[in-house]
Amino acid sequence: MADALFKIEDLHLSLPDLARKPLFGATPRITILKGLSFTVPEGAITGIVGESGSGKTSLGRTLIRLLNPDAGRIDFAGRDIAGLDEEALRPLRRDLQIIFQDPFSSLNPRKTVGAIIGAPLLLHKVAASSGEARDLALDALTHVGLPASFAARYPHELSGGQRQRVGIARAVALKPRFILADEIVSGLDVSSQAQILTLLMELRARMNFTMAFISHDLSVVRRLCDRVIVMRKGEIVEDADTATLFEKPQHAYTRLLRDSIPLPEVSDGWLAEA
Amino acid sequence: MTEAYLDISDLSVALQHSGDRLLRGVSLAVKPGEVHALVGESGAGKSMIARAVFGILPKAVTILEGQVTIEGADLNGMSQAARRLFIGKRAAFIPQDPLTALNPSKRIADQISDRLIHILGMPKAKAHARAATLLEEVKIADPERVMRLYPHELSGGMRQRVLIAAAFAGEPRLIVADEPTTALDVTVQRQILALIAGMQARHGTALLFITHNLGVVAKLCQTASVLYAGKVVEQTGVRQLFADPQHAYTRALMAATPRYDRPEESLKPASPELMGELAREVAETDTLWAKERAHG
Amino acid sequence: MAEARVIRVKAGPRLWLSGLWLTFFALAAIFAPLIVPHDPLAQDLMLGKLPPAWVTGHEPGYLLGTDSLGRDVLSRLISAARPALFVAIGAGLAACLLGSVLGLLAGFFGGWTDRIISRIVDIWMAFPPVLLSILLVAFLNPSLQSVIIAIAIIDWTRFCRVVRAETMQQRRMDYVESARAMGLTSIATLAREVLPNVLPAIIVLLSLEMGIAVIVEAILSYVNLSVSTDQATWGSMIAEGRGIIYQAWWVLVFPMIALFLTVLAFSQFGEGLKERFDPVLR
Amino acid sequence: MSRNLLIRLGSTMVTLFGVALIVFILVRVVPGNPIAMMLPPGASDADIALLTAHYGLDKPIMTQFWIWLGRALQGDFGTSISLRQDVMSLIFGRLPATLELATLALLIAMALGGALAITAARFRGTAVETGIDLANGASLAMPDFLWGLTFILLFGVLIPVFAISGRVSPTLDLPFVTGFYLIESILRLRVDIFLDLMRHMLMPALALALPLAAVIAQLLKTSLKEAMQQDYVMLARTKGFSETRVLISEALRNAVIPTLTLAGVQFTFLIGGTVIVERLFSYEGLGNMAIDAVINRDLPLIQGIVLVFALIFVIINLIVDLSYALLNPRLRHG
Repeated sequence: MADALFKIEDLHLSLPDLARKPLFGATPRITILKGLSFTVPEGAITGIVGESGSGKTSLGRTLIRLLNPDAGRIDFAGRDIAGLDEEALRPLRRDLQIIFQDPFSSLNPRKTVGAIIGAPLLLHKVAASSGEARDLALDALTHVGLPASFAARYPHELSGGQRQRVGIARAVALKPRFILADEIVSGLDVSSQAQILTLLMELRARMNFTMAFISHDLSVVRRLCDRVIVMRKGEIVEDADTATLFEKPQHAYTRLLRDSIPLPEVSDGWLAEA
Repeated sequence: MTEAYLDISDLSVALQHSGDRLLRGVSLAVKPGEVHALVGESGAGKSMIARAVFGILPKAVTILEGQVTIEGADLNGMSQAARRLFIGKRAAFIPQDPLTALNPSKRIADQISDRLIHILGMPKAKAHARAATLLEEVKIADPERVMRLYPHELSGGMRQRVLIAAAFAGEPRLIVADEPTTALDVTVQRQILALIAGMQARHGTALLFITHNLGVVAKLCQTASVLYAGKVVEQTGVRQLFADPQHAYTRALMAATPRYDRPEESLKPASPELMGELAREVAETDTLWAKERAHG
Repeated sequence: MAEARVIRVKAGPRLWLSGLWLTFFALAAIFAPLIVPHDPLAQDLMLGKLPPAWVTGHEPGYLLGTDSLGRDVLSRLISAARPALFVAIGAGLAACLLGSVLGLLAGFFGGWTDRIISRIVDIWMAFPPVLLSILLVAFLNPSLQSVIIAIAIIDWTRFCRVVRAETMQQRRMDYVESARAMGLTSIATLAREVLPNVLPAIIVLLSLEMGIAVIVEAILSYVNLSVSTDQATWGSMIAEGRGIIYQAWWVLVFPMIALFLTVLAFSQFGEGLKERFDPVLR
Repeated sequence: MSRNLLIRLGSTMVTLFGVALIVFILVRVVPGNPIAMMLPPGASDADIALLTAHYGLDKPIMTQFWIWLGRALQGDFGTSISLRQDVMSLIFGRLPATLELATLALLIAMALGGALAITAARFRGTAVETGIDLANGASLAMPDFLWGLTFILLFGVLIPVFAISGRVSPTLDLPFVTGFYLIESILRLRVDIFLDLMRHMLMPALALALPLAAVIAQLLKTSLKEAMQQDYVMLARTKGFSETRVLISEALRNAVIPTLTLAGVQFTFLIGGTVIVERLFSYEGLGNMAIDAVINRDLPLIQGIVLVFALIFVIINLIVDLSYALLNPRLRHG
């Protein structure tokens, strides 16, 4: 078993319930993660699946410390980053990259594609000069299958699938150790989804970064991921390698999730058993 | 061959200012009690067909040619108001996103009974009673309480059930459902699909089911039309479609669809050659169509 | 898409027409002493209330006629552009700077910063703007500087409200989250990522505010609280014209037209600039 | 609902206290000794000291504030320096005139703005909408000050239909008990007085109303057009409802909510606008008196008027917030 890039122990997270915010005093909080423990093997793609409200997105955001956990250890490459403040986290940010779900909101509308990919390269000193940053950005564009001429374009001039590729280029250009993909194909139609996932698999083979792939679509996870974590209402229901989880699911909820997927072949009983 | 309840023949629709065709001679028919799938990816024009049936095309889009008939009556011949009233009495629509398809400042009861009262002329008390029975039929607990609630007080799944109840409220002979379960979790989707199938069978309604999910087509529908760039590229029975798909696009769509039982064969992106072939086919239909209109 | 294109075509003339008037207004303000046909303050009771050139009984050389003290209306109109421009730029920029910075901070950081700034804005807006400006100017003894200070002190809330709302909206977008994930500090995120998206709204508002500043200056000089009497202003001309409305309507009408065109130009110029240069709209 | 109400009331009190404090300090700290202005030029220092003590202006500022606040809460705002009358009675004498003018202006603005927005939304994409947009664009640049002057010119001088100064013809004897002439003339069915009042009030009311009407028209039209693109409107069309019915019964209700909050802010400018518009039309309202108070540096009167204006502003904000909660079911169960 490859050694773990992430070792998570008893992770707790709660967020303020803004709906019931009083004028003064503390805002009541909702518990989101209820003591999770698991590992993310280095070099593998780990799927995190669950329905809406299962806490999978919050878990992803906590892994790369966009959210502060209430308790528990987040051991990243041998170092506990659960309690680090922004200052201490900054040097690690290069190795903790994220690709967002909504391609329309994750790219700054008033920046060119070249600037969106190039700026982080300068920030983390991957590129020494803006000229070098521009060249690296152009390379990144070609890696994700976009023509170099897109560097001068603005996000609103691109399609959903093309924007998602820019999001991927921004992340992989930094050659990070870990990338979080948060429902990155949920907004795309079938053919763009197939192209983006194939691209992701090629990039992972060439650059072997570790990835956590958050999704509500088990069929996609089955094709893409080496391991799968099934979540429900803030708890881990099952954590196994992908083949075992689909062929011999231990937990009833995993079975329910799998069997709820309509396979593209004609059969009579599926609707009746709903 | 029993008479088709909804019959669209050779429908072409285009953007007014550029003349680009969004629908290219679409023909399809749905018989009473039949569930017909309209399959295609976003941008293929699926929703445009639904809007054409109800006569609510956006202002910037015009009908170039083609007929839409319901119950044998040609809708193009009617005035916009008469057409809306005619359809309002016979057909219903189930929208995609339950979070935006209910009026946020109206109670659930009003949103189910409004068609009964104002279009079908049913007295208010009877309409509200009918609304309550419908909520039971869509398996919503405590219908009396739910009737007085506002949409933001219900879950996504419950709101979709309310929309289904509103659709079946006027005993429609035809229902057009536009991706009614795409916005729902997969476990809730299965219950909603079963609910729609059950009510459709019980009421013998003709159902035009719009989706991009081939699994839903296989489990729910009897016949299917595959749409690419506004053109029906394949139209057949569902068993036939999955057993022996004829058109290259249908095969490409099946290859791209993820499957957990055969992962290695799924998620195959379409090859550039295929994309070029499809583009040529669309261009040919347009030049052919332009030539015919020049002589016609 | 069709609708957007129609508006953009219309935006063209909106930008350069308003731009033309504003350049004309600015040139008048800068070169007033050189281009005025007569000394705007020279009185000549013999030439009192002369009508404009196209009305019978006019006097050649006094294109727009004279006021009750025989002063040339056109010359006063042109020389009044200077205080108006001074106030528009001074008060506009001051209010814009103060209000936008506080709006950005309140909108981006939220929490107590937002509550305090919003409370201050609420209290500030409880004062009727015109009354407060009259109060401030009267007590800061009337001068152009006190007019500028008064308008800036009052109108910064307009910027603060709009910028705060715009910033909060941008704050929710994923690209801000992405900047944080990239390791940018909060201030750097606000300055480099959020500000470019809020700037278009600020520019439109700044241009609008310059127009409002000109109006408030006119109102102040109408109640003779603005600059001293030895400087012609549109407001004082209007006040004088109001008094002799039956005998010399032109003394009132021409400064009104000048005021309206300037305010209209300012309100359209910002909009036109945004449509022309905002990459998202182009 | 009650929780929201408590929060709103709490913040209203804070706002009022803040206004009172600022007005008090502002007027005190500003240069120019009001007392000196009141006495004849030759007055001796002793007289000035005497009068200062009488008005309590010699005590430290904060103590003066608490004394003043204590008295203000019982409605005693002191006596006006320039008019030598009790400030409260002066204000209440003039307040009805301003309230009637502002309310009339508000009704005109809402009716006009609403009608324009609904017409423009109903005929969106056509010449009708572009026409309304152009008219709106121009009128947004016309402040109440310029509208007033334009009306004076048009309907006062060129076509003398309306009166260009005062609130009612001095020749009429008014059998009214309260200061609310307009309302009393309606209640007492005195059509002659009502028409005379309107002849005086319509132009200033229009001058105040048009800028607000333009804002309402623009905001309501934009949110109406947005509402018309929502799924629930499309669903209503498929149910057979006509375009106009869909606009009124489905879209309008949800379009009014966002417009209300934005228009609420603009409405306070209407109240502020009465100051200059009353001056233009020599209309005997609170705004007109405020300008004289400032020019005469009449501190107690200024404080009283500004506080009353602030009170009106705060009450309006409360009404806007409450109606916002009533209209928007999401907040009703807050």
